[in-house]
Amino acid sequence: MKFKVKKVDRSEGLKEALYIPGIAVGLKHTMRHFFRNIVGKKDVVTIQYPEEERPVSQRWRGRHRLTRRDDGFLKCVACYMCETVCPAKCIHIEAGEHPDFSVEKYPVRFDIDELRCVFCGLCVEACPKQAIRMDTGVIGMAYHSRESFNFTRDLLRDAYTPNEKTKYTDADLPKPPDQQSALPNSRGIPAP
Amino acid sequence: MQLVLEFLALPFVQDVLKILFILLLFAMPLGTFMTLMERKWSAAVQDRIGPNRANIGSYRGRGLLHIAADALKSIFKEDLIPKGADKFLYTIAPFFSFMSAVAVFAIIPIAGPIGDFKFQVTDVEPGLLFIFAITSLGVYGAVLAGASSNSKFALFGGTRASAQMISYEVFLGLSLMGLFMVYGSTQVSAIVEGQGEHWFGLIPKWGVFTQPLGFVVFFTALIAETKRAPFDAPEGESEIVAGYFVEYSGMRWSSFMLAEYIAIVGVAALITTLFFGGYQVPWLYHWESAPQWLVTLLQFGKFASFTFIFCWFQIQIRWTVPKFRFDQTMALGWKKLLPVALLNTVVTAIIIVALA
Amino acid sequence: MPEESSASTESTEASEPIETSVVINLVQQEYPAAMLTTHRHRGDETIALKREFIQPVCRLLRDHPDCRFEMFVDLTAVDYLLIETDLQQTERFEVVYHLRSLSKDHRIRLKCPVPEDDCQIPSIHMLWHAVNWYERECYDMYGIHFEGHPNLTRILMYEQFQGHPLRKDYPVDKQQPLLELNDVEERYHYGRFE
Amino acid sequence: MNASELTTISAEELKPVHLPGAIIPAPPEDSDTSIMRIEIGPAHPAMHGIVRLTTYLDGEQIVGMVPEIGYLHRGFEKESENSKWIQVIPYTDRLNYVSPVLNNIGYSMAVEKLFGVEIPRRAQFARVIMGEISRITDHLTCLAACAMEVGGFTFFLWFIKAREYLYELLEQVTGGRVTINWTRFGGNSTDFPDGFLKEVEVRLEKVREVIEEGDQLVTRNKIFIDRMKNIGVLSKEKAISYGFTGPLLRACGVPYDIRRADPHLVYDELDFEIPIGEVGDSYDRFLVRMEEMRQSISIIEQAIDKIPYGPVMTRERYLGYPDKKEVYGSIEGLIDHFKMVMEGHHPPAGEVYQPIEGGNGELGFYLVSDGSGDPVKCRVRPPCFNYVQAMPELALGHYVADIIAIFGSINMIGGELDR
Repeated sequence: MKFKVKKVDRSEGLKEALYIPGIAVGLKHTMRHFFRNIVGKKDVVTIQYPEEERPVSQRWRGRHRLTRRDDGFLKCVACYMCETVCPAKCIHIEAGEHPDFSVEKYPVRFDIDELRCVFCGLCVEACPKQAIRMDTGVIGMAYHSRESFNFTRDLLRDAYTPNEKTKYTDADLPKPPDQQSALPNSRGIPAP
Repeated sequence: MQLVLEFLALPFVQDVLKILFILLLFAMPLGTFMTLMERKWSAAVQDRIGPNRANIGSYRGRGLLHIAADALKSIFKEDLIPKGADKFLYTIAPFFSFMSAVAVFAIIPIAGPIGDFKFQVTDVEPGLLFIFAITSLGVYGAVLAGASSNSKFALFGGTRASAQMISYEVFLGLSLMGLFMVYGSTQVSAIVEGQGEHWFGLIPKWGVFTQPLGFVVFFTALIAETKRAPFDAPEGESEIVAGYFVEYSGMRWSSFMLAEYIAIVGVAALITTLFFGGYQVPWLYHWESAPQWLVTLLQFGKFASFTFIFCWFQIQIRWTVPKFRFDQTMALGWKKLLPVALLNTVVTAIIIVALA
Repeated sequence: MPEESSASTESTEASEPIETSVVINLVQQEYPAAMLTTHRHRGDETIALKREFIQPVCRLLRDHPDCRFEMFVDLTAVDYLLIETDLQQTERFEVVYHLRSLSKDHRIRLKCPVPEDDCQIPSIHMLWHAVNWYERECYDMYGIHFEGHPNLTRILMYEQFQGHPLRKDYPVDKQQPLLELNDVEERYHYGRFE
Repeated sequence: MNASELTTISAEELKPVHLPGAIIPAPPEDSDTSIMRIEIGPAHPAMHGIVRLTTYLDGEQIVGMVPEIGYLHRGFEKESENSKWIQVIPYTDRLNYVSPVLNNIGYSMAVEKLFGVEIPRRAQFARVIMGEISRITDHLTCLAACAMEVGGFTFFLWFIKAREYLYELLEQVTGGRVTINWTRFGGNSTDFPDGFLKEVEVRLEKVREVIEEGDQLVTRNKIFIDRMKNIGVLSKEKAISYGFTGPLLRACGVPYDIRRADPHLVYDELDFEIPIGEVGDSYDRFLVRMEEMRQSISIIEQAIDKIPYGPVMTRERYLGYPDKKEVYGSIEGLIDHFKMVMEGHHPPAGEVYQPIEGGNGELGFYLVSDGSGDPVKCRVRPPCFNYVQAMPELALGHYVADIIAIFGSINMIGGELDR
C-alpha cells in the first residue's frame, strides 16, 4: 500500500554549528515569556489551588452519591448490579425488606470503599434505577483514617430536602446494627 | 564630635566600615535576594507564578518571606554526616567555597574616589591576580566535598568540579590579557579610571567595546567557574543527583547554596567593573557643576543597576540553555576558548602597537 | 447463553490475500512432520507445530526469501487447565509466537503445545535479539523452561518468589512467604568504596 | 513497503549483551582504573518509571549495564483472567498511563475482532480523534521529560502546559483526565458534547504554537544537538532484530507505522506522512516524535471535517447495554440489561491478535476466549519491553550523562513495561 514518507531534517546547517545563534534564539523566546509574565502575568496558567478550584466538566467522575426519589426514599433497590460490575469489587450491599409493602427492597447497608474504587463509572452505567451517581464534583477526598474512607449508605445518600411530596424521612431507613452515627454526608461536610 | 571624626579617619576603621558596607549591605543581601528571584524569574519564564506561600499571619507579600523561610529552614534542618565520611574535610569544605565567593568583593570599587578616600576595600597593585588566586581556592570547596562524603555520585561531582574549575581559571586569566594591555595595569582602580574616557566624546571607552572577544571568553569562563547554567555538570542533577553536595544537608548545604548566589553577584560585579565601566557614568563629565554627593550617588546607582542586570542575565541563561556533558565543557574550553583568548591577546597587542 | 448472533467464521475473510497461505504451504513442504493444525480465525494466520521443530521452522521463516519474517513480535504461553469448551488444544500449556515480516507485510502465529509434566521447549534466542527477555518472562510467569537460554532467571518477579503466578492453579490471592533480611543474598554490599 | 532491502542479521554472531546477575565485566586492556559499579537505581530522578540500571563504569565510560525491571508489575493478566471482559477496560487505562485512550482502543478493537463486529463510522472517527489527542499527550510528555533531563527545564514546563490543554479535552468527553475508561465493545460509551469539536480546534492551535516555540528553543540549539546526536545509535537491522517498533524504528529509517501497515479504524481515509530519521540516534527519535505530533494535529483536523453524524454505539444485541429508555420501558430491555451486567459479555470461542499503533510502538492485544465469559488469556504486547532490553547495547561506550539522554528518548513507561 502506498504512503507518504517525510525524512526528518537533522539540521546540519551553519546556524546549528555555532553556539551563539542557538542561545540567542532561545533567549529571544524566554525573554518574551519573561517580560509578558513579569509585567502583566499574561500567560500564567497556575491557579491558587485551595482558594481557587479548577473548573470541572459535568462528566467528571468525582465522589459517589445515592440519589433519592421524590417521596424522599432512596432510589436504590439493592439489585447488586453495581456490586457485580465493579472491577475493584469495592461496593458491599446488604438488602432489607421494608415493612411497608408498597416499597420495594432497599439497601440496609451500602458501603463503598473509596480507597479501592478506581472511579471508572461502570456502576453508574450498570444501575437500572440511576440510583448511584458520581457527579458531586468533589475532587479532593482527604480524611484522617482508613476507616473513614469506606463510606456508608447514610454518608453517600443525598441531603434530605423535605417538600410536599416527601413521605419518608431518614428514620424510615433503619441502619445496620454496627453502624452508629453517619460520617460526612455526600457533600463532603461532616454530619453534625 | 571631634573625637568621632578622628576615630573615623583611622584607616583601619575605614576599612572595616567599607567591608561592612560593601559586603553586608550590598553583596550578601543582593545574593540572598537572588535566591528568591531565581525562583520568581524562572517562574515568569515558565508561565507560572513562583513561590508566594510563606506568610506571617496573613501577610504574604509577593513571596518575599520565602527568603526568611529558607534561612530558618536551613538553620533548623539537621546537619547529618554520612557514615564513612571523612569528618574533618566534610565539615570544612563549605567554608572554602563560601570564602572564595565573598572575597571577590575585596577589590571591586562601587563609586568614584572622593579626594583620597576610595570606595574600595583594598586597592592592591596586582588587583586581578588576587581574583585568580581566590577563585582557585574555591576549587577546594567542591573537591573536598565530593571526595569526603563517601558517595559515588558525590565523588563524580567532585572530580568533575575540580577538572572544570582548574581548566577554566586558565581562560579566565588569558581573556584579561587584552584588558591589561589596553588599560595598562592590573590595578582595578586604574582599569576603571581608564574606562572613564570617551572616543570622540560619544562612545565611552568601556572594556566591552575595546575587548569584545575578551568579554565573551571572560563571561563564559566566569559562568563555568561558578558551575552554573550550561556548565553545571558537577552538579548534574539529572544523572548524578546533586553532584558534590549530594550528602550535605542543613546549614552546610545552604552555605554551598548561598556561596553560589553570592558568586552570581560577584560575577555580575566583576563584569560591570572590568567591561562596563564600573562606577563610570557615561557622559557625566559634561556636567561639571554637579554636587559631589550627587555624583557619588549616580556612580553607585549605575554600578548597582548594571550588577543587577547581569545577575538577571545569568539567571535567564540558566533557564534557557540546556546543559553540556562534562567532556563537552572541557572540549569547549581547551579547543575553542583557548585559541580565541590567545588570538584576542595577539590582535590587541598588534592594534595597540599600530595606534601608538 | 446468547446465540451466536454475529459470530461469522472465516467466510467473511474469504477476500484474504492469497499470498499469506504461501507461508503455510512453505512450512508444509519443508517440515511436514512438524505440522499439527493450521487455521485462519478472524484473518490471523496460525500454525500449530510440534515443539522440537520450533527452532528450524523459525530459522526457515526468518531467512527464506518468500516469507522473510524479520521481526519477532511477541512470545507468550496459554494455560488451558480450566477452560470449558474444547479449543482443539492437546496439552495443558501452549507457547504462542507472533512473527511479522516488514518487507512482505504479513504476520504469522506459531503455537507449540507443551505438556504439563515435561515443561520445556527449545529456545530460539539465537534468531532474534528480542527473544531473550520474552522467554525469561514466559519462564517467570508459566515455569516453561527454554532449553539453551543464556540467562533463564525471573525477570518481573524477585528471585525468591515461589511458584509461577500466571498458571491457572496459582490462586489469585496467594500470600508469598515473607523474606528475612539476611535471606536476601546481599548482591551489593555498601562499604567504603569496596 | 519499500523496506525490502532489509537484511536480517546472521544471528550466529548474536553476542548476548545481558550479563547474568552481578558479574563485573573485565576492564578494557588499556585502562589502569578498576571498574566501578553504580546503580542508576529504581529511585532516580532520570528514571521516568521505576527501572534499575546497574551500570559498570571505567572512569565515566560505560563498560556494562544490567537493566532490572518488574518494580511496577501489578499482575494485569492474572487480574484480567479473574474478571469479566468489560472489567478489564479500566485496567487498560493504566497500562501506558501517558496515552490511555490508545490502550482502551487497542483492547476494545481486539475484543471486537473476537466478536467479529464492526463499530459505527462516527465511533471510528471519534476513536481516531481521541486516539491522536492521546498520542500527542504521550509525545509531549516524552519529549518534555527527555529535554528536561538534558537541561531544558523551561521546555519541559511549556510542554506540560500544552499537555494540560489536551487533558481538559479528554476530561470533557470521557470524564477522566488519565483514568478515562471510555471505549466499550462495539463503540464508545459517550459521544462528544456539543461545541467540543470547535474547542478541539482552538486548543490544537495553542498546542501547535507551543510545539513551534519548543522547537525554536531547544531543537536547533548546538548544546542540545551535541547532547543528543550520535548517542545511542542502532542500525536498521539490529533495531528490527530487537523488535523495535513505532517512533524508535522510524528513527532508524524504517517507515513502519501500524496505522499504514495494518490499516484499522478510518486511518486509510486520512492522509498523513510518516516521519523517518536517518541514523537512529536519540536526536532522530526526538525529531521523529516532534514531527509525529504535527502529523497527529493534521490528522485530527481532517477527522473533524469528515466526522459523520450517527450513533456512537453499535445496535448489536448483547454487546452494548440497551438504552435507558428500553431498560425502564420494556421488560426485554430490563432482562437484557440484567443479563449483560450479571453475566458480562460472551465473545465466541477463539484467539485473536490485534495490533495498534500505541504511543511507543506496536501495542498488541492477544486474547483467547472459550465463550464462557471469563477471559482465558489477555496478553499485552508491550512496545517498550524491547527498548529497555536493548538499553545495554545502546548505552555501551557512552558516558554516564548519555544514559539519561538515551533513556529519555526511549520513553519507557513503567505501567506498560511491567504490566
